[in-house]
Amino acid sequence: MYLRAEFSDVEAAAAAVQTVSGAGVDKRDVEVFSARPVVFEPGILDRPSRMSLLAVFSAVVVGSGSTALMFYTQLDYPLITGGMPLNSGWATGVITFELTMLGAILGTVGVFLWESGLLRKNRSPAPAIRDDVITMQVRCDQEGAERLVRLLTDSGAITTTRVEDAS
Amino acid sequence: MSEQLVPVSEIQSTDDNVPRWGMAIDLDRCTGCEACVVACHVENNIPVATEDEAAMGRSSHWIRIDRYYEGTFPDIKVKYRPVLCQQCDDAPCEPVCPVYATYQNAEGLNVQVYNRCVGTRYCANNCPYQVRVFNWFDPEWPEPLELQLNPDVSVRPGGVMEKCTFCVQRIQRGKLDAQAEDRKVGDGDIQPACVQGCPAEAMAFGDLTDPESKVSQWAGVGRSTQLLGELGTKPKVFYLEKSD
Amino acid sequence: MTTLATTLNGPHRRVREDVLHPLEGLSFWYLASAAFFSALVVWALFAWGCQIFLGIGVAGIRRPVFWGLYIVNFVFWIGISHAGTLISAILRLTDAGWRKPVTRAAEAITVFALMIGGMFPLIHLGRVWLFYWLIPYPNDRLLWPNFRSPLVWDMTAIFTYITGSVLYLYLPLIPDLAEMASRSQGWKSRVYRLLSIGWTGSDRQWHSLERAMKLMAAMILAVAVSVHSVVSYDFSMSIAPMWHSTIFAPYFVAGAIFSGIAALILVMFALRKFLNLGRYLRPVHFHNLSKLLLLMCLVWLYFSASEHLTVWYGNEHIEMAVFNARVHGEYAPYFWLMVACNFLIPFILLGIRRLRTLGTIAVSSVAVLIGMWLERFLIVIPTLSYSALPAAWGPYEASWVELSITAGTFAAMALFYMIFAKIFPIIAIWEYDEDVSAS
Amino acid sequence: MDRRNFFKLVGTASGGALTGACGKQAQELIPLLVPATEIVPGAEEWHPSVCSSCAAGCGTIVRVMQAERKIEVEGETVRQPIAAIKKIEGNPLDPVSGGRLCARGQAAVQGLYHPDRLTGPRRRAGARGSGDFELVDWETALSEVAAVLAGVDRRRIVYLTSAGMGTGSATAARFLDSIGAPPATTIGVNDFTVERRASQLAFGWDGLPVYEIQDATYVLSIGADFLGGWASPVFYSRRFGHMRRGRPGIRGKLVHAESRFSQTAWSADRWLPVAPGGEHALAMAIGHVIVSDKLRESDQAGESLRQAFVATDFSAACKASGLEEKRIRDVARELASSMSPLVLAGASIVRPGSSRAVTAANELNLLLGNIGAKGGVMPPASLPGGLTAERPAYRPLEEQIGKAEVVMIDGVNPLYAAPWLAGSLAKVELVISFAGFLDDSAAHADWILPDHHELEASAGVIPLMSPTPALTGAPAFVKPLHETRATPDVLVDLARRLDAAIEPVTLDSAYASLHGQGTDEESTPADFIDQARRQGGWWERERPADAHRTRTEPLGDWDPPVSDPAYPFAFQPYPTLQFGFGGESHLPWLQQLPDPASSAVWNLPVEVDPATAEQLDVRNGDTLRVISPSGELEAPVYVNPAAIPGVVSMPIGQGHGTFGRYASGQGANPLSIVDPVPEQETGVPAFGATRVRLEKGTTKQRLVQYAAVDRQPHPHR
Repeated sequence: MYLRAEFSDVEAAAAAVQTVSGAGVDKRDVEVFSARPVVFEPGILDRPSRMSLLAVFSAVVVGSGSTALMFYTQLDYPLITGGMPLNSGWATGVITFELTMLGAILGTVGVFLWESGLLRKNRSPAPAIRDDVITMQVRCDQEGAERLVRLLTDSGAITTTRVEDAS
Repeated sequence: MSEQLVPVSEIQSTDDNVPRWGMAIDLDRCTGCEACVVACHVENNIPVATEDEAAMGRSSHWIRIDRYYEGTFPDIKVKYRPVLCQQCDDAPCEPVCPVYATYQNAEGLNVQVYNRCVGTRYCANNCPYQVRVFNWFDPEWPEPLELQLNPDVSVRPGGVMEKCTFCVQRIQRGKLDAQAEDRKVGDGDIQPACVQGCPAEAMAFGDLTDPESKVSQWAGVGRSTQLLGELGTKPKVFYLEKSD
Repeated sequence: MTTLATTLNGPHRRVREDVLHPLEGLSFWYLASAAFFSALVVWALFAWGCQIFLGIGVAGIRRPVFWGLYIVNFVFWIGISHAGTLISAILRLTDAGWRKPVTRAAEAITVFALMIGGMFPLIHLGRVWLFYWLIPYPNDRLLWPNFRSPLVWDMTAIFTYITGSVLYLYLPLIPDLAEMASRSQGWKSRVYRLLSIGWTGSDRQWHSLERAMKLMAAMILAVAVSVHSVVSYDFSMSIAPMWHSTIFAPYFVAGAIFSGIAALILVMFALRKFLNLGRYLRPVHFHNLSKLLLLMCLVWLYFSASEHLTVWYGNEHIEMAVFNARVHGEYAPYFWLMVACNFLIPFILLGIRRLRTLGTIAVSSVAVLIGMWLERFLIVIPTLSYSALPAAWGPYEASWVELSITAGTFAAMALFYMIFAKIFPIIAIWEYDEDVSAS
Repeated sequence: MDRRNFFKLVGTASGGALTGACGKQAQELIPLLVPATEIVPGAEEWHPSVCSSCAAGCGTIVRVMQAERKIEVEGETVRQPIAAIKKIEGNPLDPVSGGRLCARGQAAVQGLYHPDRLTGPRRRAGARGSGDFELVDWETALSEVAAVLAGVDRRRIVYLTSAGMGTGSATAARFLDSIGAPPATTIGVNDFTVERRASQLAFGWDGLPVYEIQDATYVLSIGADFLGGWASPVFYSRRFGHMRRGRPGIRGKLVHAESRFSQTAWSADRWLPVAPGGEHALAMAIGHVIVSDKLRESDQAGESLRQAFVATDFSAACKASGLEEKRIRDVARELASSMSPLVLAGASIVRPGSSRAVTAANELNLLLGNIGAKGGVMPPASLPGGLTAERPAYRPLEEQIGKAEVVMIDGVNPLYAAPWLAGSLAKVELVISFAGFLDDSAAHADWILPDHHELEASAGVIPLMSPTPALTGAPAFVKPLHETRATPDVLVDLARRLDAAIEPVTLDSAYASLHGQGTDEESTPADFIDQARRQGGWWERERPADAHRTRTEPLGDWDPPVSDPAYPFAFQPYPTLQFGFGGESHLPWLQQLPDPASSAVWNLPVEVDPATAEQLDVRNGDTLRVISPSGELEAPVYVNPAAIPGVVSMPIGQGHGTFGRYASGQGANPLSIVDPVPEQETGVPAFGATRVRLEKGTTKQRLVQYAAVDRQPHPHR
């Protein structure tokens, strides 16, 4: 089951996050919903990401893959043009570069879709988007709920509601 | 001088049985009579450009006579030279084609594969000699003119680039004849239509790798030059300049 | 301490009203102009049809000018496409706050300009029905494209660029789509919901979105620069006089940004006027952009001058033929008009502070667009018509087909933009929110 | 000859095909009982033939292959395999062409498959010249024509023909003789009457001299554009090539004197821009220098001749020739001091004094003593046997046609090449044309009995000039495409209907008449004929001995330079290398061939010098009106940097009223504004003597130039 608490301002939400995590709730069970990006101080609710790394990886894969294709095809069907060597970085470097960038872009977008959870199947229930409040959602079990509600209200939640699992 | 004129190429075949076709044109013999131009049209099924087309600069000639007046009357001279595809070793037209419609074959011919061409016309832009001819429309031959068409040469559809082939069909024929009589192709056995027809016998065609061939002999003399040779295209057509 | 309650009746609600208002209803004038532009586009398509069925010869291209208006337009539109991505990417990276109302408008320009520009290489083909022979895939011809050809470089570059910029436009659109979904009913809501791929506004999503956008901005920047360099390679890789030049790549990129900014400014004027977004597209935006425009104007002058000076001083007869055709010869009127449009007008109107008003900014933007189109024209045509052998020189004259298609593409641009602005909020609401709440 | 061509000719032996498909020597030998015309070869065949595009008579070989022809068979089109002609090349065995061929010869095949050929005999339906005819069958045509001929006074039949000589002209001669009509006559244009007369006067030769330029070291050519539109371009181009670079270490020099920057002029090492009509004076001046400066010893020139040259007023001559004295002296010295000098004389553009001019120029060779010498002048090689006798010659035409009842037009187009005949021709009761196309003259005929195309007919041709006696033969080897008939056959038929039976002069009979005449080894008549058919002609090895006799009667003086304030410009129409005198204008290949001087296609311009153009304020492509006392025309102008100031030239070839879809209504005919004063010695119309004035034109004329318009070099500014 989940607990939802609505806060009217960022600071309150931040405080709540800290108290809750202080109370031993795993930060991965905490989610904050808002109509626009909510900026917490670093360390309050960080979300680790491998986006850059994976982007570079995908860039290397696609780039070298395309280069390999060019190399193979030009050897496979060797036609001399303009007295150029069959394979030369000068003649095909541009394509290598472009496809490396393409790899990077696709990688980034892919990772974005994954890390943002937009692609995941088992997703926790989400409140409707409201631009007047910040909603915080904590997953917990029945017995811990009472204590968490108290903590949240203390840290300035306007309202708190319980949400049962869909299951 | 002559060293620079002998066509050297990275792609020069190691197998010395493979010829490298070249041409030499003696401008001192040439009278600019344009017999070569018509001979080429007859041989290669080149469509006739109507007056309107010609007015748009769409005459199709695989070989043409460039002429420049020099000086003023009465001491005026005219420089003229037959210009056809120079069959460059390092042809600028080849690498720019995205679909390999034009490339250099083993015998040094700058081949144009009509069926592959999609008509980007990049090759024509990049040919400093402007010898590439584009088919702006599908060609037409009012009946019964089509009876004359040479069955050895394909008729090109619209939207396709074409150019002088050194009469590759005649080269092929020459090689097959030689093969059938199992002998080597002799110098002069193969003559493109323009060379064959030239009344002043101003054109020589043959194998540049054979130092004894007429074309090599001609290409070697002091008067021999290459058109726009400074561009480094390594043409295989040599011009023997006029001189008295 | 900023509570949402305090800002609730503040700018946030207003931005929603202002930005979302234009999306409702279809005015007479909207429909009328849409019809007009569509008519032009249809006519252009008809012209293209003629060209396909009757033969490429119905266009004005001829020996020796084998490339004509099609390639001119191609380069021009690809140039325009640099408006968006490049601008918004630069601003995003430099985190210029004032960019926020501008970015989406700019990125939309990029996508449409690319779609249009990308068509021209096809329109220009002699046998367009075989265009797919340029695409590398295992085929029954047992032949792969010639990767040494700048045209294939071009194809990959543009493909990368259009993929990148579509995504770059789409990602920041997602939150707004979600919001649209929650604000609209019925099928509209469903469509928006679908497009918003289940955006819930969780902090995870916000984090990765921000991160992705930062990365994308950097990449798009690199791609954009490379794309226009590659376009310039189409010319500079060939040995034609005044094409075979090392300056072309940066020259083209600069020119592209130049024309891109001008296009952006004009689009913003249009939005400001027709969607009355005056409150968001404020004079400060125009002034900032106009300063950029002025800068690029000087950069353009610098490149252009070096190009011509080099040729003139070298006095190499083959190149001088082209030079003289441009500067003294039959193309001189275009040349000097270009100089006026690309340098004199913007430099005077924007350089002198007292003269720099919204009006003059608009005027100089129009001038720059005209000037840059002429520049492309002057790069493509004279070189071809004055090739190396004087005996092969020849003039060029565009036919009705080329002109119709050219006109059609401008109409298409307007049409696409109208439709886009009718379906999506032209200002990124959430970014604007962020901006406001930050202040 | 190279082995490829050798194989070709073996291939044509006795109608068999030896050169096989794909290089495999298919050895099938087609039996002789199958006439060649019935064979549709799968693989290519090469048949010997002869080119009739001009009088030169180049021997050719013709490539025949299978093609499919679409024909209507009760309503539906079926594809019929026929033997089609693909290409014409020179016959390597032929002494004239030597395996080469000019632009016109190459293009001839297009005439065979021309879409506008006449497909059968026609009777005039509308008014004359309306070009409105009805198709009739041969029987009606011949019977009706015969009926008319039966009724007329045979002495009032005029038979107009070309300078071409051979079995055709011989048969025509027999026909005319048999029905009691006067012999055929040429139209006075493009028939080399002037050159023949000059050869007569200078050397006492009957026929055109043969100039051995290939062995000469210095050639001065006066008046003849022998590399362009004159007599035998292929023959002389070959010799020119050899003269220039054919001999190791020796390069022959060519100096060309003509009133136009012609093909020959631009190939020459030096061009002497002689004033129109100044050729005679030039020849005299040069002769004067040679004789009076004793530059060359020669026993061939008689004393009277030497005196004539000495007596010439040098400076006056130079003045009349329009050249500086120094130039002339230099040329005379170089000429006389060269090892084997030669003067080649002719009149591409006929003027009143042309015969004398050519005579004087020819006689320079006597001063140089090169008659019969290596690299000198050779006598005409006249054919043994009867054929040469019936050469068509020119007889003054106006009055002939004026009182003629019937005019037969065979192989010429007088209404184009001699438009001044139109008036008198219009009065003739019956005009019969044998033209294969509806050309200007055929349009004015009452009957058109279309001849075969040259490639469909069997004919023997005597070359206009050849190093040795020659009869070049073309057996028929393809089926006629249309319902046409060979004119000789038609004439024989007509003769029969007029109860004057004649035997046609066939190729074989012509060959037979030559058997044993030459110096070739003994062979049976059958072998002799077969050999001749196989190689494409009979060519004597020995060249005729030179038996020249010099002139005794004095030669008239040169014409004084004319000047006419009303008509300030000299107007010279000239034959072009692509159209000759307009005979090939109907071939698209030649229409689209850039004109050598102006690079114009599909139309031909008036050529004026830059200064004149400046005066008239006209540029390339502007229209110019050319007005002569006897007419005017409008044509686009080409500012020719090499044009002689005050001389307006115009190529002949355009301006056909009707001549197939490609030539009809294209451009203007320069001959149409000519008033033909008779040439003094021969009476042929001197079409080069007209004077004109120029105005800016009013109509819009189109000048399409293939090459870029000549531009000035670029200034560094």
